[in-house]
Amino acid sequence: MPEEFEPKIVAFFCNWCTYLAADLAGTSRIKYAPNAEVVRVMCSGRVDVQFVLKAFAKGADGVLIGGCHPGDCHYQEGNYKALRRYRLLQRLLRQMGIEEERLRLEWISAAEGDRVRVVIDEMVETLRRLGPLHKSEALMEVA
Amino acid sequence: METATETAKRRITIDPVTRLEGHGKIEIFLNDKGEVDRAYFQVPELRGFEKFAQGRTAESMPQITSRICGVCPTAHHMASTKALDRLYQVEPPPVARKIRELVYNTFMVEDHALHFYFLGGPDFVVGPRAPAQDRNVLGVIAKVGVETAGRVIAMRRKLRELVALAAGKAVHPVFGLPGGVSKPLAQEDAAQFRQVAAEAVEFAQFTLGLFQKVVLESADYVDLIRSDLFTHRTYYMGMVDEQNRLNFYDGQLRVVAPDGHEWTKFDAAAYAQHIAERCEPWTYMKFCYLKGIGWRGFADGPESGVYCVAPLARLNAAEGMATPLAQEAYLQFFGTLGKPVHHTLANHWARIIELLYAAERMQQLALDPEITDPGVRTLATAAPREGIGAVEAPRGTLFHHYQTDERGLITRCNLIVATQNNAARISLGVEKAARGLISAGHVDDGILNMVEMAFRAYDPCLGCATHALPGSMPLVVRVCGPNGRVIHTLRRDADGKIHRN
Amino acid sequence: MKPKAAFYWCASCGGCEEAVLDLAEGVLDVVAAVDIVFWPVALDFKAKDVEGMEDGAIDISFVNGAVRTGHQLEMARLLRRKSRLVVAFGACAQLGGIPGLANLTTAREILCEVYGEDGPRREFRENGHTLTLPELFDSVYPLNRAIPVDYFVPGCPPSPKIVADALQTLLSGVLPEPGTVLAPDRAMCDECPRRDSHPDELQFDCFHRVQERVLDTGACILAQGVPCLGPATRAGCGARCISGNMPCTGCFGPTSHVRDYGAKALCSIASVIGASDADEIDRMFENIVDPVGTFYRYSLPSSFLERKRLE
Amino acid sequence: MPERIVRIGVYTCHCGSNIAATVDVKAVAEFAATLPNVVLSRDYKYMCSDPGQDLIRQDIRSHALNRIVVASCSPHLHEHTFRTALKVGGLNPFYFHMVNIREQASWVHENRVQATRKAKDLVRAAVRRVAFHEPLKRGRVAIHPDVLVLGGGIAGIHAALTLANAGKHVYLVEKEPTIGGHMAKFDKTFPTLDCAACILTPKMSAVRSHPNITLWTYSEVVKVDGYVGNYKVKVLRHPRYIDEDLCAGCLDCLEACVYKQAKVPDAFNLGLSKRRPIYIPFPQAVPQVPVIDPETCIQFKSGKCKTTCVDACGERHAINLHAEPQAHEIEVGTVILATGFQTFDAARVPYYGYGRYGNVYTALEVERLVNASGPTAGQVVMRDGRTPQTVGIVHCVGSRDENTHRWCSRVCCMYSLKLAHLIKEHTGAEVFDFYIDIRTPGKGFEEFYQKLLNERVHFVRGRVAEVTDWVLDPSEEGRLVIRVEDTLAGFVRRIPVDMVVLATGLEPRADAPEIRRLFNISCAGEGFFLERHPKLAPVNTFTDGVFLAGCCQSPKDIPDTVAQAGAAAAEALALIDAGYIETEPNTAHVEESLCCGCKTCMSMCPYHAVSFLPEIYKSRVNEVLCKGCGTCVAACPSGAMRQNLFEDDEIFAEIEGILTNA
Repeated sequence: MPEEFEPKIVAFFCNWCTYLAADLAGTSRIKYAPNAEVVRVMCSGRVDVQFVLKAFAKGADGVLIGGCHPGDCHYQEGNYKALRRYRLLQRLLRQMGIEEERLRLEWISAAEGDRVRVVIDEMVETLRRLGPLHKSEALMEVA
Repeated sequence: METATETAKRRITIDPVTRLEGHGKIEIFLNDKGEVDRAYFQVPELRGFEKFAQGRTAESMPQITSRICGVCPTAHHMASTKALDRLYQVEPPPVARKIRELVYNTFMVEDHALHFYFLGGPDFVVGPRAPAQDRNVLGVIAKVGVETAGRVIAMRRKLRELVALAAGKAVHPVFGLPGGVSKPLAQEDAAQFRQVAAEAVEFAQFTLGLFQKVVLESADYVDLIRSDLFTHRTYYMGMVDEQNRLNFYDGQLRVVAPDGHEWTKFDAAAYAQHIAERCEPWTYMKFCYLKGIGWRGFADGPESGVYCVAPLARLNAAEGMATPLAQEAYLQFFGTLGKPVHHTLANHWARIIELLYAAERMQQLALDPEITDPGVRTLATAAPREGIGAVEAPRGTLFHHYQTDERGLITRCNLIVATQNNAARISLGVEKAARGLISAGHVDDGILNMVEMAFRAYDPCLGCATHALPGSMPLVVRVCGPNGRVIHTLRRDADGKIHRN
Repeated sequence: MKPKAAFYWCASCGGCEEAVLDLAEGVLDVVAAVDIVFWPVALDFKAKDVEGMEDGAIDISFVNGAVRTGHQLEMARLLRRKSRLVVAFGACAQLGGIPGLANLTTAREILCEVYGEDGPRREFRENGHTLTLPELFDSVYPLNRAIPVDYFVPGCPPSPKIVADALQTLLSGVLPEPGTVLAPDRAMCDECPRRDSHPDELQFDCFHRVQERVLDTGACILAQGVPCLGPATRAGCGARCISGNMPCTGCFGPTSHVRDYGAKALCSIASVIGASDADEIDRMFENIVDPVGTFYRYSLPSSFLERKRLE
Repeated sequence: MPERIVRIGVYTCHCGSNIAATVDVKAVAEFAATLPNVVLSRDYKYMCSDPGQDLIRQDIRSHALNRIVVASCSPHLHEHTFRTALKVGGLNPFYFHMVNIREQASWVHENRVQATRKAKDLVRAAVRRVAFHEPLKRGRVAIHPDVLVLGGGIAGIHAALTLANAGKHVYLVEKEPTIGGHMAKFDKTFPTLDCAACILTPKMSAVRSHPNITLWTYSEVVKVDGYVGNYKVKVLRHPRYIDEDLCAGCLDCLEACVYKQAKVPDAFNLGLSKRRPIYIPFPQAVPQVPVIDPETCIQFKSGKCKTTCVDACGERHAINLHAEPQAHEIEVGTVILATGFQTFDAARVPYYGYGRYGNVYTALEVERLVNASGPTAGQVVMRDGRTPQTVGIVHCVGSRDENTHRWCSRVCCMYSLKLAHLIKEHTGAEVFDFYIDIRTPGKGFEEFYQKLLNERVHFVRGRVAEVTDWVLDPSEEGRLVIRVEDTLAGFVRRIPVDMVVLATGLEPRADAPEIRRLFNISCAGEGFFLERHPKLAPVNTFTDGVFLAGCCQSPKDIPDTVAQAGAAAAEALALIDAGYIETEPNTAHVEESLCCGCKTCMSMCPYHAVSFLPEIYKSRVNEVLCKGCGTCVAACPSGAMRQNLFEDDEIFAEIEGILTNA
């Protein structure tokens, strides 16, 4: 039953912007959905496409990548690398039957605590609508 | 849950585990009197290339479809590449056509040679009545001598090295592109082709000589070839050039009737108007027949659309060979057996004649001064839509048919592989052999071997597997009593030993 | 006493056997070195005999081809029980191979495509005769998803040198770490004859499809703007496709440090384009029209996602 | 080499009730105890407290722990604290991972069950991750002793002098032709009413004469490379066309200018006076060197000037009309940003009539009017030449306002009171202060307010609705009417005045985003530079070696600014005197056996930290240049590139941990 479905989101936040924004959301006591759990990386440029697919394969219903705004990357252009991978990955996901709303790349600066709430709440809503992403059941237990 | 009637039946399963679309299987059902009621030739596996080709890029098809068969990948690669020429409406430069045909004939020499020595060979060279455990490549070596065996192996190695040289890899080549090939042939490579081609011609002549010595000079063999058990009067199809001479790489497809007269001749692009495919609910193999005649079940004769491809069919469908030595052999072949030849086992002889042709053709092309021209590509400019390509694979005519969207992504893919053309004839051949050899439920080694020979003469690509050493197709016959319980199993396995239990 | 060896194939094309035959003169040595107790072509009736063997009676089993039918699954399990070592031989057994692209569809879709609505049936009865066809799984699986695998021999097919080295290693008695892929643990560029033409600054404003270009026969293919997966692909093939003047398509699979070949290859290729705005970027990727077929040509079943999502 | 047997200790913090209120800390701790490799799991009120850290130190010894997970607050707050605890406990500090269950759980979620579930997931992820951690060593980077101070206001001046007096060499770079900043414009300072010039100008000339200070006015930083301890900064010096070293400051050239009357609006006086094309911002300017403004100088515009200035300068030859901009590359170890603020543009609130009515002034303009050295020599005369009889001061213009800036600018109340006093003093006018709240939190502030009350300044509580010249009553004729709801009296009043003073607030400078990018720091929401921690690191930024002083960080008055400048200088000194800084070991490195030399990594690195070694055909990372973003690691197609603290194994383990029962 959809109302009982709690989407699970794995969020990769860059250390300098989005992770700080999440900290700010915390110190500002902004309330948002508890469905997203954060993996901290130094830069969105560290997010390997493998991480995203691993998350989907292990049962994440959505994956969120948070980086600094264009031009604001703490490492100058890591966020652009993230954007490039994201665009190509989206096309691969389409072929694999995974809706593009399940993967989001968001620019959230250290100042945008509330943006963290908006994005995560939105995403949770969308995922509730899309329902769970169950990947194909394992063929067999390995002996 | 078996029905009462079925439990009364007896079943024989001949299960040569084979390839291409998986493992071929022969089911023979006996009636209560132990006579053959019905024999089925089953292909129980399917890999769905036609489906997952959809969405792939057209240019990747020559490499993807070659994975249908690792024994004749070059055939698929080439048919696919020719389909791409048409898809992009681009004419390869002459040198590119020559390089393709050169590589293709090199591959034909290798494949035919291997078949004769490692697969067909044992039956004839060693002898059909020789003890089963000798009927394998080791037996061949014993008969023809170790250095000949060494020569066969070395020959194969050199030929495959040549393919790799020009096409990147021997198994699953990569050089085919719409409008040509990926790279020109270097001077030193051409020299190597010329040298090996000369050896190949010599080798082919030697093989033909060997065949004449051990087979044609033995009355038993000729009788065997002529025996009605292995004779089916069907239509024959093969690719021919402008003078109706046999060609593997390119040309029109010529179909001759059981009486040997040309029944029709068409461009590969028109295959769909002439060839129909039908599926039977009990096998994954689709059976081809001539649309113009129609399907009359698993039967031969001019009324039945069943037709045949591969060496014998190609010779029947052609009016001659494009190379001198092969032409001689061609004349001798029909001189001996009359034209057309309906004896399935004559395939072995026909194959060696083709072997000789391929070697000669290889030499012709290798000597062509133009073969090293650098201009091996015509770049496509037209938008892709639809393309059909065909070649003569070792085991018969092979069609690749693609449709794409404007970005060149495959939207529809239809493949007719050599053995599908033969499937109907193989089935009826198997059934005929079974009826002729099994009576009162009596089954013995002979039957196994005969059925095996009927089957293997086509070198069905399902039999590709048996190209592997030691090169003898194992068979099993399971005779089942009431309740389908196995009374006794009789089998001849890879090492040629007979087991009875 | 010679080690007992078994050969078996699941869903494969026969190219792996050809690869063994391509040892040419070497083949006879192999046949001489081992005692072949189980020959794949004989599988159906000999399966019974294999069952009769003691567990672990076979020293080493070479299995090529992916697992796609219940029958192949049984055989794989049987061989696992009876063998001390199981070697996944070739790309299909290791990664799923090109037939693994079938994981973009389902058994049903395949049957409909090939035969229309009423195609072959699992069980068919005709005047009292019953014929059965084995089940086709919806997905193709690499061997190690069916059974634990001790070693892997990569390649489609494995190159003769890789085969020779692998056999030598395995028969030598000094065994490598379980799970080892028996090929150099480096990317293909390492043995690429064109590696010196590889530029320091990789940066593209678009990619070309191989049929749109006449490729220079001496220069790095990736540098010519055609996606070549050499940098992501394990070495050992001898850069065969490159010498054919065609890009590497990744049949040797990833190195030991990469878990999902296609994901990593995509990640790497996507990193080296120039644009920074989304539309620009999309334009640059226009020519990568089939990402799955490009990056997962041989490895879809062994990827994290394994197959297209089943609705 | 990581230890064979992994023995993990997990510590879950209550943070008083900050975490415990929403997360069932006990449950989390009990859950952690059940996880693989966990030999000890505790919960404690304040893990960051000394007894909390002591727990870890003790347990490491008594339970032979070799991995530590602390579930508490953000690693940005206490990662360093706990790593140090490990170190003291005799364990490599990087055998540690921190779980953020406060900022990312207890503070942002309400549902206790879900918050607790999330906390457990995060702890599971950390436990899996930490098992892969390897012992790492921090690198050391030497600190170049020179310091760059950007901005020559009171903050920059004070910081520069403090450092220079401590014997460090300082480059003080100022955009304007003179240092002094906003303070130089003021007449008196609140609440003591001592003269701004008297306290500022001595410091200004001290800067000028200090041997350890290189003063570059009329200059800008255009490029910053490098990293803490080793910044390479490119400074562009605009030509003032008068050589600072040759000029004696006699100012003869000003007199000699062909412009007999000054015609150009004087920026320093906010356009309340005029200057010549060759000018000096104000008499006490430092350096005492005129500037030629090419925009207005005839010679520059037409080339047809007699250049009498040059003649006037005579053999000093200080004037060089062909001077070019000069670029200087300097190396510094630390940077102090003291770029200040700008005042709110009153024209943005048209209903207060600024720009429309000549007698509406901004506070800063009035600062100049009341200033003895100002355009009117301290006479408060309005644009129409009259002296005001009644003056209305409007507080919170561009502060505490949803439509402009929401923040309180902190200084407006006090400077409004100061101006009220000064205006009264200079004119005896009747003064009205229109305020929302009077904020006087500072030493002597409230007393000053009382003093003003006694001086009979009228305080009207209410946000002014508009300033208009629309006359409803003869008494309003020719005056400006201030409409305001007097929230104490409880009705709307119309108060006619001669002069209106708008107490404009403080806002980030327009070029703040540029500066932020140059120095790779962040801005807070309102646009002021973001400090590393509002309480524990108020002058630090997230970029090591870059410090903040003054109003570029947030509005503040002079005492606070000077205090912060001192603090920033002290932070810089601490680094310099230590001689080195320890760097995070989260750099990338190449596993050479795997590297095939495809060079993908090289095009990834903006810092050129990756070089290629042709002889071995492998890439190599310069760990000093590497800033540890990990972009090359993700891009490396063969997995040969790796990153300390962010290894694939560690991140995959974390992902699996999060999703284990998903």
